[in-house]
Amino acid sequence: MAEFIAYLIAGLATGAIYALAAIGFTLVWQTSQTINFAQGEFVMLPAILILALVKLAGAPFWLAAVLGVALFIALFGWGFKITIVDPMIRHGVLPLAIATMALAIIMKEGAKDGFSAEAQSFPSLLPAQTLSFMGISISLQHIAIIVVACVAIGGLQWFVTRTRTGRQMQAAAQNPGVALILGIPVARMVMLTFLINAGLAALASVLISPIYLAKFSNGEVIGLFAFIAAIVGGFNQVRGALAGGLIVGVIDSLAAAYVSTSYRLAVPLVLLVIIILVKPEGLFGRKEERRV
Amino acid sequence: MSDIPSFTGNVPSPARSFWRRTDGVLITLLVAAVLLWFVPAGMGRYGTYVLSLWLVTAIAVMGLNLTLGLAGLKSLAQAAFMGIGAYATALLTTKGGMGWLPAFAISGLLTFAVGLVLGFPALRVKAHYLAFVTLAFSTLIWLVLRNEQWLTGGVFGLSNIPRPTLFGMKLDGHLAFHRFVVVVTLILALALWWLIRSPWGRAFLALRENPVRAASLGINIRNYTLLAFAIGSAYAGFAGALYAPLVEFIDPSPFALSASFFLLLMVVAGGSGYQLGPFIGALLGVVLPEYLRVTGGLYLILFAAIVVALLIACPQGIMGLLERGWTAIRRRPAGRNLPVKESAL
Amino acid sequence: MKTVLQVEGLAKHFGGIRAVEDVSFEVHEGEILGIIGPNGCGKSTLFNCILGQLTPTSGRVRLDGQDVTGLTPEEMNKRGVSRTFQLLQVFPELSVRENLILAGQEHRGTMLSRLFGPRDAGLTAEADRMIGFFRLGHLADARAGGLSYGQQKLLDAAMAFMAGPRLVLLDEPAGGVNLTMLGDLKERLKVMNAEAGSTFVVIEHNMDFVMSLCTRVVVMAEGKVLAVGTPDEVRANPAVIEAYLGH
Amino acid sequence: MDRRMFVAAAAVLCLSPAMAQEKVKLVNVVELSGAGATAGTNWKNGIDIAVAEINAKGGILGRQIEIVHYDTQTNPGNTRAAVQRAIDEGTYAVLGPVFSGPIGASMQISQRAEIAQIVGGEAAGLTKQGNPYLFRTSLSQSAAMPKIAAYLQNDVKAKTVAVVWVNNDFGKGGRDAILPELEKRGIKVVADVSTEQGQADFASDAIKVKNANADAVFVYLNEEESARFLRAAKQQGVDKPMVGETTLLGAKVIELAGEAANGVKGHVGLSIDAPVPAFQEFGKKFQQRFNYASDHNGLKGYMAVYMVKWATEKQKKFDKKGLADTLRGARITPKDEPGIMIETKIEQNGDLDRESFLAEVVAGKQVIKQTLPMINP
Repeated sequence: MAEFIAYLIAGLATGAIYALAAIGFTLVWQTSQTINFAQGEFVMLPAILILALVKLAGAPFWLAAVLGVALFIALFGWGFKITIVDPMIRHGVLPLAIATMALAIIMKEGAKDGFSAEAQSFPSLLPAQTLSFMGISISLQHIAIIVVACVAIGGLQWFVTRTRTGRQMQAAAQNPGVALILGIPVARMVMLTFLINAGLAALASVLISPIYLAKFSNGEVIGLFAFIAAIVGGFNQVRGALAGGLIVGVIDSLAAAYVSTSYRLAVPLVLLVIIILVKPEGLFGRKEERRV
Repeated sequence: MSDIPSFTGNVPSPARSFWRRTDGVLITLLVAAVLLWFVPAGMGRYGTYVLSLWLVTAIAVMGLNLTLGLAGLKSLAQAAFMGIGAYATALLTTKGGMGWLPAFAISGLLTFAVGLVLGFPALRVKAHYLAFVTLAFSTLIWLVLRNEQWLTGGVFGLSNIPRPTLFGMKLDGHLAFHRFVVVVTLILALALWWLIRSPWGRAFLALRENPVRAASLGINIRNYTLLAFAIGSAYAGFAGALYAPLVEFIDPSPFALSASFFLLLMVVAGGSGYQLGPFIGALLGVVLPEYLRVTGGLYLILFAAIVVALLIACPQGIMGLLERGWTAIRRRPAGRNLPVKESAL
Repeated sequence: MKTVLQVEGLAKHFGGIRAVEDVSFEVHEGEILGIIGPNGCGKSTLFNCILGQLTPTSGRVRLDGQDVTGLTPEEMNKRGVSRTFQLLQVFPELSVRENLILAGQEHRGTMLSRLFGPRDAGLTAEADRMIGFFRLGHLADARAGGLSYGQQKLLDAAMAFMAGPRLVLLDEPAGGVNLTMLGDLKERLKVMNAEAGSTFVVIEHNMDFVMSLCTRVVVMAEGKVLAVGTPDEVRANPAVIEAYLGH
Repeated sequence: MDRRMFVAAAAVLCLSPAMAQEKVKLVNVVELSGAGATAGTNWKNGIDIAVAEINAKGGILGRQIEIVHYDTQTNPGNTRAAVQRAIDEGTYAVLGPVFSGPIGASMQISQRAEIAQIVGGEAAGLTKQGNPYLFRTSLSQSAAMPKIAAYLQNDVKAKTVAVVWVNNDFGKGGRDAILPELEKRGIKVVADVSTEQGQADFASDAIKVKNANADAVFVYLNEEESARFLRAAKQQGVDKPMVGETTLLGAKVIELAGEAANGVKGHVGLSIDAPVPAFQEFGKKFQQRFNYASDHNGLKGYMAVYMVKWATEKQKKFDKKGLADTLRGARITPKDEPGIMIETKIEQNGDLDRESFLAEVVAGKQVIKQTLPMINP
């Protein structure tokens, strides 16, 4: 039992990170039909930017963190939207999805050639301490990740459902045509989701890099899992992506424990296929009425 | 209303036959094959090898161009199918002691069959979900190739894959093997050319453009969807069956998910839906990196940036760009037999 | 008179919305049946249920007395029922002739003969006859997407006839077509009806078009059948006047 | 038409030999992107340092070295293309690659061309194929693993061991090499944990290892993954001795794992921390030039160039086949060639034999506890 709880908490911590990435993923999908194959790289890059500011510009860490995150949101929230999404969206979803694949390559190789091919340690705000009770060791960092991610997601959920701007954003996502008629600034709302996406990615990056180390190739796994989490949870719901992230994280952790470490990756993928075949709208997603 | 012709009456005016029309694609394929037969004569092993690798990759891209570009099915497993073909051929010709030709045929049949099975989700789920299913499939295949060492050699791969001997000819040398690749590529390209111009090709296109309307015209969506997917996969299998003896060594890495992404980039960069697009796409994906190899790691960024720029400027890829240019020169309407749809995933 | 199509108590609900409710009518061989009704009264949903694009919530559809409820669109088409859609549904990248060949090819030969046989599935002459009949002769090799709206509408209708169907369901064939073109279309439909003996069901908004083309009319309102009869009978029906013509 | 012109043009340009009369061309074919990018970049940087040094001192037999790096994307097909290209362009010897898969795909080509290929691979199988033109730059796993097994038995006194390995050719090769050695010594493997290359999250693996409750943990991962694993193990409260190879005890791991690296012990082949002044000096040069600490691949790349230099000066001419012949069975001492750094014996099959070390990490520093002699001195 103690063992199981240890796996569970480790899984929830990684799952929280996947959830942060998955939520941004579903947000931009909803508002602009962008399947962002560079989502993992979005989580990888902020930490690299911060370290680059520390190492190359000699900025103190806190300043670098603020600047790095701001720079990232500007470049990959606003910049991504206007330079890649806007010119391509009229060509349809596929060219855009492929452009994000290319973008992933550019980000990854850019981080490697522009900064370092080596993993870098990333300062943690919390000590790497372990709480121990009833024979279970719980990492403080893991708990912190779960708490921060849940607070951030809860805040987002509150923003979307309880504030005027949030509801406008939802309307813009669900039916841009009608939203426009109702006088909602749809373009601004869509941009807002891109900024939120970049913000969540930066948060995930700062949370996870102390444990994962900052490295150009970190995005591959995170991207894949964010993808699975978004589909498993449901493509059109914030809480779906949260649940999907946590479920996938826990399942991955338990798969490593009780299935086979060399086939560990297969378990979430099989889950993905089953969900798609049985409940394609995701565990928590809304069913979309079939149109003729 | 005397000017209304009778419906049942005969209306003469037999149209020009389809057969009489000159066909640019066919001519280009034949001329290119002849050139490629002779070009490498003075090129040395490396140049010849790159040309062969280009053609082999182009075969896999051709298959994906059929599934994606023509029938509109999004597959992220083309490299995995190539892996199945490559491993099947490698195992059959080394451990199985089989000749290359039967191994090639089996590789194609095997990938065709797997493609049929994997195509079923495509019927059940909405369009972009097929991409996710194939993404999962691709990674699962990679895991099997990596983990089942008793069969696939695992991370150490399979080495000493023999080059074929056909009709008593040993195709061991780089030039002989290259010419062999040229011939196989030509045969496969011609088969696809025929397929695309047959009623099947028209049905595939209808499937992509407007499946609802296609169904109302009696087009069997299920059969054509499965066939498009399976034939596309079989082409990946054929490519794999050539890749194994070309490199003489295989391990799981060239068949990973990122390689499937890369093949997809090539389809789009070359011009999705154009018959000659795959050759251009593979040229960009295989030959251009060789050319830029001196830039160290930077060429990947260059390649990706070219693709993004191309997609922004002309989502129909290089072929679309060429066609645009051609139209501008000739001032005649564009739109040949294999146009591109700008539609949702 | 022989009954070709029989619709019995057909209903289609979307969640709580009852788009079509208990609709019954018959289509007789050789007639042109019009279905009219205000926007959103469930006409297109009815078509989609008959032709298998949607599965009806309840009720039956019979073709020549055989139950065909829930068959797929392509199975219906194979049984000689073809249709047009409310919105344009030609294949813009194919030429006019290719569009027509596509519309007929699945009714000729086998899968294998469609792969290894002639490219036009032996349909070029047939397609050209159709092109001539709809007076699109000068456009045979043009891209369908480049045609004017009215011309595309004609092509759309022509495609429905390519397979030599016995029953054709036309969803608003006159929508957005200019007057000259409209006259053309009407005359051609009448000729086809008279010479080839095809049976038509036409959904239309344009009252004049329906009243002058159809032999019988079904009036729908709010998902239900309000009245059935000849154009004159329907015109005189007070319920119809109240619900539809009155506006 | 455009397409063919382009191919022809590309081909011609690619093939025009670099006819620099004075220079000797060396091509390095290595993983600069893809899964092997980190190892490959270290290897490349090590080579760059060696070439710069040699050129600054007048080159080899008076000829400057012209070094060219080709990326393989860690893909066997591309590696093969790059090696073929290197040979077509008249390279004097082929340096790299580092990963065993790409080596396996390309070694027949240099064999066919009778050109020496000096690689960074450690997998045991490479030198068992009877290729006389293949040379290693480090001990093979079949040489290193018996030393570790003996260490586990005699010094750590472990009866049970948990094995954590990375599922690539390096890790799998190491695992396959140590399991029989452990069995031979009566040590039981109670957990056999495979991890992914580039894996970031090691929490569940650490929990698994902890629950196995073995006397010791044998960790065979690449440097970064080692650091991540050590951190995760510390978080999960794993308190058993961690034993490993060069990739567990290196400066890079210590830097990344911080406190979690303390107490780690094992066998070290090439390490910038080893008590060999030349190694340490190389470490300083590397740090100075590239601003980070080299791993063992940096040392391997550096030595590869010096192996070429030594053999060329020995045969006193630039003969490609002769280079391989000279290297085969040679014994190179730092006295003859300071760049080789440590006495190195090259076996007939291309394997190396060298001294190596047993070390431990104490307070963030690698401390050498014992020097192990060559296997067949």
